[in-house]
Amino acid sequence: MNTSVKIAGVTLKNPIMVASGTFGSGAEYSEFVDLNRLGAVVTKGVANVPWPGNPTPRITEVYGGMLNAIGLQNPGIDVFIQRDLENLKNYETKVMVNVCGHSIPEYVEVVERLADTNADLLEINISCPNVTKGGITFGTVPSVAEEVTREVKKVAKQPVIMKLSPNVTSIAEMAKAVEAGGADGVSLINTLTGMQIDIDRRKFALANKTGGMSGPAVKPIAVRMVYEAAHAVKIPVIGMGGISTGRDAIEFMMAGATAVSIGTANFINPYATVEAVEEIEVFMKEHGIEDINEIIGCVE
Amino acid sequence: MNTSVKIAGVTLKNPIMVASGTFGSGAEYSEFVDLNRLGAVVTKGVANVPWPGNPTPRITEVYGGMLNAIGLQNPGIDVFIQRDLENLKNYETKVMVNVCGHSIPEYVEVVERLADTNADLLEINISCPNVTKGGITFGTVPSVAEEVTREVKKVAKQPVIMKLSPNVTSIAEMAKAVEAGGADGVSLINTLTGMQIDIDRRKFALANKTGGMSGPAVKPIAVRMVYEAAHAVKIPVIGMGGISTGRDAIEFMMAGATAVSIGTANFINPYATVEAVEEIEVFMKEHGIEDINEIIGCVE
Amino acid sequence: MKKKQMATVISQEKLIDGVYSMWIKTDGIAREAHAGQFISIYTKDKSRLLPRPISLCQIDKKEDRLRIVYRVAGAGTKEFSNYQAGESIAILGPLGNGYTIDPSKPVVLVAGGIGVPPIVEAAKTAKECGAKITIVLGYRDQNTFLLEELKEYGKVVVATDDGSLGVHGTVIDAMEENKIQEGVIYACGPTPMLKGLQAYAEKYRMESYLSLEERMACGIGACLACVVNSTEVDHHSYVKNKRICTDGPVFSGREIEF
Amino acid sequence: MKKKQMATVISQEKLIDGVYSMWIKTDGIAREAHAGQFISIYTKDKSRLLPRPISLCQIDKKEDRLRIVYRVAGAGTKEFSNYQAGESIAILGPLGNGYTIDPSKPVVLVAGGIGVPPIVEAAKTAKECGAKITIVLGYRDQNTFLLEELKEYGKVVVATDDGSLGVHGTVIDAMEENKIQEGVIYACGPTPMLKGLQAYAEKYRMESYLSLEERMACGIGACLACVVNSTEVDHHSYVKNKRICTDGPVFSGREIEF
Ligand SMILES: Cc1cc2nc3c(=O)[nH]c(=O)nc-3n(C[C@H](O)[C@H](O)[C@H](O)COP(=O)(O)OP(=O)(O)OC[C@H]3O[C@@H](n4cnc5c(N)ncnc54)[C@H](O)[C@@H]3O)c2cc1C
Ligand SMILES: Cc1cc2nc3c(=O)[nH]c(=O)nc-3n(C[C@H](O)[C@H](O)[C@H](O)COP(=O)(O)OP(=O)(O)OC[C@H]3O[C@@H](n4cnc5c(N)ncnc54)[C@H](O)[C@@H]3O)c2cc1C
Ligand SMILES: Cc1cc2nc3c(=O)[nH]c(=O)nc-3n(C[C@H](O)[C@H](O)[C@H](O)COP(=O)(O)O)c2cc1C
Ligand SMILES: Cc1cc2nc3c(=O)[nH]c(=O)nc-3n(C[C@H](O)[C@H](O)[C@H](O)COP(=O)(O)O)c2cc1C
Ligand code: FES
Ligand code: FES
Repeated sequence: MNTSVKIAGVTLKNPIMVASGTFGSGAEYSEFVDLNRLGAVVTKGVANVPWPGNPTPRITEVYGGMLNAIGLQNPGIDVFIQRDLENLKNYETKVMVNVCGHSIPEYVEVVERLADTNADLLEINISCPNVTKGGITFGTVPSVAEEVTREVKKVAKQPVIMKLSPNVTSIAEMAKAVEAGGADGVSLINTLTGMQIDIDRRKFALANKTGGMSGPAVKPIAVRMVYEAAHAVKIPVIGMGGISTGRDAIEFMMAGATAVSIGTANFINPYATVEAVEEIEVFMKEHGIEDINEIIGCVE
Repeated sequence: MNTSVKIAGVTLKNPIMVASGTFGSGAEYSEFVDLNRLGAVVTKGVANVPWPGNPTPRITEVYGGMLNAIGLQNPGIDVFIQRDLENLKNYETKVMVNVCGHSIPEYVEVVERLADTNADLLEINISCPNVTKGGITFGTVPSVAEEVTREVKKVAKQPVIMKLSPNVTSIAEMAKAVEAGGADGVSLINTLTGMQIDIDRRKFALANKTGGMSGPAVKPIAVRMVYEAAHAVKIPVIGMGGISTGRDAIEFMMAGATAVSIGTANFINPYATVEAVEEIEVFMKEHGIEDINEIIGCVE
Repeated sequence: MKKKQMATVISQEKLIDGVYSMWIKTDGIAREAHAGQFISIYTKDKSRLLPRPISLCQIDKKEDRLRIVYRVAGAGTKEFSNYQAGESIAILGPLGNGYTIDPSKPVVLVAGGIGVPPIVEAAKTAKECGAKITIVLGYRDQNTFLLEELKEYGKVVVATDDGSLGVHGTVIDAMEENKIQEGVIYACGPTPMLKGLQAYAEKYRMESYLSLEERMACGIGACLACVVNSTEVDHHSYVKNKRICTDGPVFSGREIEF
Repeated sequence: MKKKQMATVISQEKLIDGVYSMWIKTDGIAREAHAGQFISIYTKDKSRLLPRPISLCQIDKKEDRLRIVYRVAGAGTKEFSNYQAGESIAILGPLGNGYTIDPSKPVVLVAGGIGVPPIVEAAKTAKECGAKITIVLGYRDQNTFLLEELKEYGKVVVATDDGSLGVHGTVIDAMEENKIQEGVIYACGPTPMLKGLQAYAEKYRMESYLSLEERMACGIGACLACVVNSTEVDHHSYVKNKRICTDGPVFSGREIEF
């Protein structure tokens, strides 16, 4: 039985990755799961310098999920390489580094610094606020997303996965734009922008007013977008958004994802990732699937 | 204590309406609730001629909600006026008629036919498939939405509420476009496009592949969009998307909605609307709110 | 009148693997219900919000109690199977039109698999009217349920897919073999079976009343989720789409185009 | 080691209106826990997915049992209050750093409202070390809870908002009045109280250890939801944002900028 999949030339032992920002850099969850069991560890977004993130409250709970406005707090690329990437050398799993920035030069700087590290894949988060364009995100305008991709690709030594925002009219257009920019793959979905109001106190639940929605509640939207993106581009798609179990993972793969990430579900069940790996194997046995690659995009 | 609100000159006795398509034309639910208790009844989308809708399965359940692909089955404007609008004359509640079409002339035809009826408000559903533009919806391109609005306004005798699709990059742009087209109000959100796959059968859960997501799971996205739309335009906003209770309704009003619609919650609790009316009154008493209009957009 | 109300589980019993029987005490719903109607049952697990439609297997009007028999098909019915006596559950009903038994003609009750339950109340009703009753039941194998109970109401013919009991084949095979060619068919079961019965009825010029299934949201005719293609225009949208929850679930075989 | 596991409710008791005490049997979590740590409890209602952080009020290592005392603040804690003995619940723990009691100096335990529970285990620990213990408790009114139990561990001073018991005012007022100006403060309570204690400790050059609260998702330091501004850079992001769930919940008063 083969569970390994290939993303832009990088072989993952299985399609289960973690979603950036929900798993730190793996250290905290290594107390619960054997990181060697994962297809890849995807690290929290890292910028060229430390980012302090947003004021609290940074999260709130919603029906079937949560809103977060962490604001991409991170220690910056220096500490990240020395401490977090170094620690991940102890595991036999692939590493995808999630990169954030306020401007194209910031993205480029981080990607350059990652060149000679043990990062296997780069995931470029274009849902960050774009200071040069007055705070709109890079990820909602196809031409801007294409430009980021192109500039990053110029300096990247590793395959570049562009992480798409779901807050767009056409995810297919966005996927095509980054493919045109030279992306080696796309990952989606990032969080859906949401809001919650505490009506008794007449205040926003989050200090940031809005937050990104994630968790089981967003799954149907994510599956639809993965399907649309997979049908729009030739590069591989990494699916995420509300995946809690191996069966959820298979749903995304049948929609067209080559690999998947588990995010919010880690908070609900710290063992979610390894349990998903096991559940996929059970499903394959039950359905006589020899090679997991058979099911990728099998529902047309 | 005043619970009445005004939408484009039409006074509703309270802000609780029903969401189009979830309440038929009121007849079925009148066995459960006294329609006289509602701010308005909003009827199922009606076209110039009968529409057969989509093949089954038309619905499926998702975490905290459902997907539907009814496909706007309706009896056409003739039967609708004779039977459904006629029946609503028996109640002391306002009537908002939801209108659908495949092309601008189809919308215009329905709106013209409604001119001398007891319809108090028209709600134009621009999430319908647009045959003249190859199936994309009218509601995702600002200029197209503006054009529909303008043409409908030319012939409409009643105030025109444009119902916006949430499947867009900027709901504020869409709201501004229909305001520029002359809309008297906007209502939002329509359903979010989603997909579900039955992995054991390797089939889409819906015959139509995709369906519109509704129910409590979409509420945070709807609240955010209502807030954004209310801050983008001067015309009133009718909020909906996942409202189940009076407290949910108040959350939408604090975000900027003048009135709200309850949709999927009717399927979960057929008494949801009247219970919401009561809960709003309780909240107002508890918080010493004299006039419900005080809370509209009170959280900035 | 339809209502949503809290009901109380009186008893729960496993009939065979995966099939359960539950009696519930209602607050008036049982009193107003009749054979072939259904109720919708809400789950408690809040990840699932739509209620599950389940047919009435027995109606005890006097005691205001209902019996349902159901198969564990997914998480919702799995939850139901864990309910204990005394548990409070939310139900909506009575829903649908139900069977109208014509006692002047031989009554042929046909059911397959989890379509068997509503046939019990239909048989009781037919017997009360003094009708002549034949019952044809299809099961996967010899693990039958409700079979013994149904024998009280008339002659029972059984078919099993694997031949381990009765006729080896479908209910249609059993009917052919037993030359059941007269009277009115009242049926419930999987779509292929109902389709076969529709053809069977036409062949022998019998009337047939078939109970259909479709995914439902409202259960009361408002959402248009649960339609089936009909030969004549429906009286809701005039587009040949009848609503199973209100125009049905029981339809004349002649009304339906599968 | 932190783990998620199923635990069993041993007993549930209402202390005062809206405040409950629950003993639970764990599978090793209690054995590894100490004063000031917390567990996160998952609700069963699937509309809510994140676990609720609740402090350990008592730890019985021998019997592998934990006691929590909690206020019904919303739907999650409301659900907890309905649990009966025997109920199986999912918990994550032990979480956080907890109090490190220095027995060589007078121990001043200060708590307000629903901050009182963790002080019980802290008092027990301090007493076991033979420390000199003073306990200052703030309540809204005379409807106190855990007060009698705490009297076993040392001198107790009470303040109430409405003056119905003890000093009329805050715990700070009570401390000023009782001239508690020596030793180390170990505190838990609402943010304004902790802020006041931070200033109080500075004023009298006392050390203080304050247990903070913030909304949490992971509870183990991975998501960065639960930060508090710190005077020095934190060792995660080097941005003066310490994580309450792992760097805390107990911080030296000097570490924190409210
Ligand atoms: C009028 C009517 C009467 C019914 N009577 C009975 C009965 O007496 N006993 C019984 O065991 N079952 C009956 N059913 C079927 C029953 O409603 C479904 O098995 C149940 O809803 C499944 O819920 P679940 O949460 O367990 O499974 P889910 O996880 O929701 O679904 C499991 C499987 O069941 C199918 N399913 C889901 N909803 C429906 C639905 N509304 N109708 C048909 N299939 C569905 C799905 O396609 C899926 O493959 C009836 C259905 C209808 C429409
Ligand atoms: C480390 C820690 C230890 C705690 N120990 C205790 C304890 O021993 N006893 C006790 O009664 N409570 C304790 N709390 C607070 C408790 O976690 C919240 O009251 C609980 O999560 C509310 O859940 P709910 O579903 O009932 O309410 P919700 O409906 O989720 O919220 C109700 C109110 O509680 C607030 N709230 C929600 N989550 C948190 C949170 N994580 N922290 C603080 N406030 C929150 C919200 O702002 C809201 O106003 C502790 C919190 C933390 C962070
Ligand atoms: C607390 C939190 C922090 C996140 N941080 C990041 C981040 O740093 N970079 C990024 O690209 N996505 C980030 N995300 C988005 C997730 O990686 C993922 O795309 C999203 O949560 C949907 O998946 P899920 O529903 O499985 O959580 C974050 C999500 C959460 C909940
Ligand atoms: C079964 C169903 C049918 C619907 N039909 C229509 C329709 O005909 N016209 C329309 O504008 N919106 C239609 N909607 C969208 C609702 O009016 C509403 O915008 C949406 O469901 C969000 O609200 P909710 O979460 O409260 O259901 C339909 C929704 C559902 C669930
Ligand atoms: S289920 Fe809504 S019309 Fe039948
Ligand atoms: S709750 Fe996740 S870091 Fe503290």
